[in-house]
Order: sequence, then C-alpha cells, then structure tokens
Amino acid sequence: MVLQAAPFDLGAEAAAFAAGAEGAGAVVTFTGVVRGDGGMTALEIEHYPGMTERAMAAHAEAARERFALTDVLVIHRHGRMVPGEAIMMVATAAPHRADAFAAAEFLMDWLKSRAPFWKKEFGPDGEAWVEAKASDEDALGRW
Amino acid sequence: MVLQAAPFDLGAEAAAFAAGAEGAGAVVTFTGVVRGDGGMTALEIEHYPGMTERAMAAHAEAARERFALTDVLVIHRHGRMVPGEAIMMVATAAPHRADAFAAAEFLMDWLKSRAPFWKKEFGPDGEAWVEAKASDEDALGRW
Amino acid sequence: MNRVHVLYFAWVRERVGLSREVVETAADTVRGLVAELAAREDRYALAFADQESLRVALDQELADWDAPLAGVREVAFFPPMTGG
Amino acid sequence: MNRVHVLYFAWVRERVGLSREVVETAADTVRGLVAELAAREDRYALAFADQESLRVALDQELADWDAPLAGVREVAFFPPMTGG
Repeated sequence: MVLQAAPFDLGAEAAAFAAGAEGAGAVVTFTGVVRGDGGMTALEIEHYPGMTERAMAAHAEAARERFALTDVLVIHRHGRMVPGEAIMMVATAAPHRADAFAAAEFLMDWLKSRAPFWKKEFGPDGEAWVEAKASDEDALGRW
Repeated sequence: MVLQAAPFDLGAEAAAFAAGAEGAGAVVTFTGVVRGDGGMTALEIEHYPGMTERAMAAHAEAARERFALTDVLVIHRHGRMVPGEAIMMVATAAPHRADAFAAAEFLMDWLKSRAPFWKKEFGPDGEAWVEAKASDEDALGRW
Repeated sequence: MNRVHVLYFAWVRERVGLSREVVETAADTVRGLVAELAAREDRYALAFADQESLRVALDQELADWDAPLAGVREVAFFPPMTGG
Repeated sequence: MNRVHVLYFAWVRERVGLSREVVETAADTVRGLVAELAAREDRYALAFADQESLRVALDQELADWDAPLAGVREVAFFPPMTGG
C-alpha cells in the first residue's frame, strides 16, 4: 500500500510486482490515468492523512481475505497532476485468473466510492470539485 | 497482436501501452505466468501458424466492437518456457474502467478456450498435454 | 464539555475556511455537534447546509449522524469520496 | 478426388507421426475424410479413435464433422485448445 504525491512508473511497478508474485499464474493490473476531457488542465487529489492509509491497507487486506491471492498492491497519488499522468494503480496476483480479475475490480470499486480521496478539476471554466457518481456507489453494491 | 517465441518485458509493454493510450482513463493488463505446480519444469506451447494470428486479430477486433476501448494489445508466446516466465499478456485501454476490465476478461476467456494454442507440460513424471478444462469453456459462455 | 479535533476536507474545508480546529462541544452526537457548528457563522452554516451531501468520520472511521461523541477525539466532515 | 493439405497438432500430430501431409480424398465431408484416414494404419486409427476430443478447422476456420470439403484446401485436426 503506497500513498504518495510523486509520480510512479507503471512499467517498473508492474514488472516488480509480477517478478515478486511467486507461483501466481495470473497477474492483473489496473491503472487510472488523468483524462483531459472538457479541456481539463489539472487535477488535485486531497486525502485524509492517517485515515486514507488505514482505509487503503484495510481494503487490501479485505481483498486478500475474500479472494485467493498471492499478492496485492495499491498505489495512490495525492496532490496535483495533469492529463496523461497515472493517478493510481492496483495489482493483484493469484493462482487463477478469476480471482486476480475479481480482486482488482473489488479494490477499484471501493477506491472509487469509499476511499478517502476528493478530486478537484481545473479547466477553462475555473475549478470544481468532482461529485460522487451514483454508478460508482452502485458498482460497490455487487460485492 | 503479437505472436512470438521470445520472452517479452511485461513492464516495458505495459508502460508503452499506457503511454500510447491517449485519453484512456483506465488501463487494464492481464499477464499469464508459467506456474511450477507439481514439479513442472517446462511448458511447450504449440500453435497453428496462420490460423493463430488470424484468430487473435479477429478476437482483438471483436473486443473493440463489443466494448468502448481506445486500444487493445494481445501478446502470446509459443515454444518452450519455464516456470516464472510470462506466457501471454492482454492490455486494454478505455475511457471507463468497466469496459477495460470486461474486455480484458473477454479476451482471456477466449484465449483460454478457443485460441489455437496447445500446451504440453514437462515434469518429474515425463510429459503430458494439458487437457481443456470445462471451466474455461463455461467462462466463455457468459459473453 | 468535550474537546474534539474537527477536520474539514474538500469543499467543506473551503467553505469553513479551515483545515482543522479544536472545538469544545456539549453535544452528545454528531448531529448535535453539526447543529452547534452551523449556528456559529454563515461560513459554517453554508458548509453544513446540505447534510445529505456530507459524510462524517469519528476517529477515522465512517460514522452516521446519530453516532455518540463520547470518547471521540477526532471528527472529520467531508463530501462523498471521489478517489481513484 | 479432391486434394487437401491435412495438418495435425498436439497429440494428434504425435500419434499420426506427422505435422502435415497431402491427401487425395473421395470424401464429401470431414466425417468421410476422418473415416478414410482412420482406416489407413493403426497410428491414424489411434489418432482418430476419440472423436469427441478432436476439433477440425477448414481453411483455418473451426468447422464440424458434417462440414463439406468442396473447395477446401487445408484441413487441420487438433485437440481442444488450451492456450493462454
């Protein structure tokens, strides 16, 4: 579980994760990238120091308990970033692909709806906090 | 769509794919790694030159038609490999994560059950062709 | 009276104009604390006007408006999360 | 008579002892071709003994046992795929 302001190297993280995933068979990664929709020029992510780390660690643990995983990684950035930059990444390793996929989706549905992060977008019309989407909350309901 | 005997660099492929996925928002990768279960020492993958490439390209195209993707990549190896080596990789990029995940799973379910590849395992008891699993065929039924 | 650290995030922080403060409260529940804060000044009233859009955490665990404040040291108010 | 290239993969290849061969056939369908091949020698009979476990492709497209051979240039026999 990593929470940092600095950019991370998706390729290096994916390679290191897979290399460490002894006997995994299946490795899934999800990477969220800042989109420049509607002329958005930057994104700021605010977090709750302490709570965010604990919540992330607790959910990585929940994924381990729920799915047959050999390893799990969650990286999330905070602070300012621009379109094209990676915001976050989850990686899961499992003996079987169904577990690796399901655990990655489970972690993402949670990160999108319940993780203590708030996004603000900066664009041609100024700045605005991103509103929570009902679809993200609905996605969590399937678990 | 890449079919090759040589190993590939998961990290470099993932990084290059994500870098090229303009406006994607969501990038999913799946990597299949050779497991050393039951003392298996090597794996040989046979393919049908011509048909395999065409089938892979057709299914990557089917994934593009079925899901809202900005990009898709399928890499599959053939020939001999040992535990710990990556066998194959799919990567999908989409504006929204649901499409990226679903397309990656769709491609994997197809690769496991219908792609023209045959696996032979080498271990302490000699060599044996891997039998198709009903669960892989069942997985395809959900699409 | 109970002394709690109150934290604000995202637009709650911007409306209140503070990241955190120490509050002496007579309230027994989150709902009571919110009523006290909202009664202070317009910026607080504005921040707490739309309670449907607010979430609360007590000592870094999500809670609801009727949760008791007894023994709580840290109360955080924020909009629904939009991480990832 | 029809001239087709017949390809064998995985354990079908190992049992027949060949990767590919050119076959002159009088068969109209895959089923007829399989009957001709199986009648040739024991190694062919063994390769085609368990037809439930065999798949066929005509000109690199999956087909079934009743598919016609007219115009077909390449017939491939193999077990169910186990790729990935």
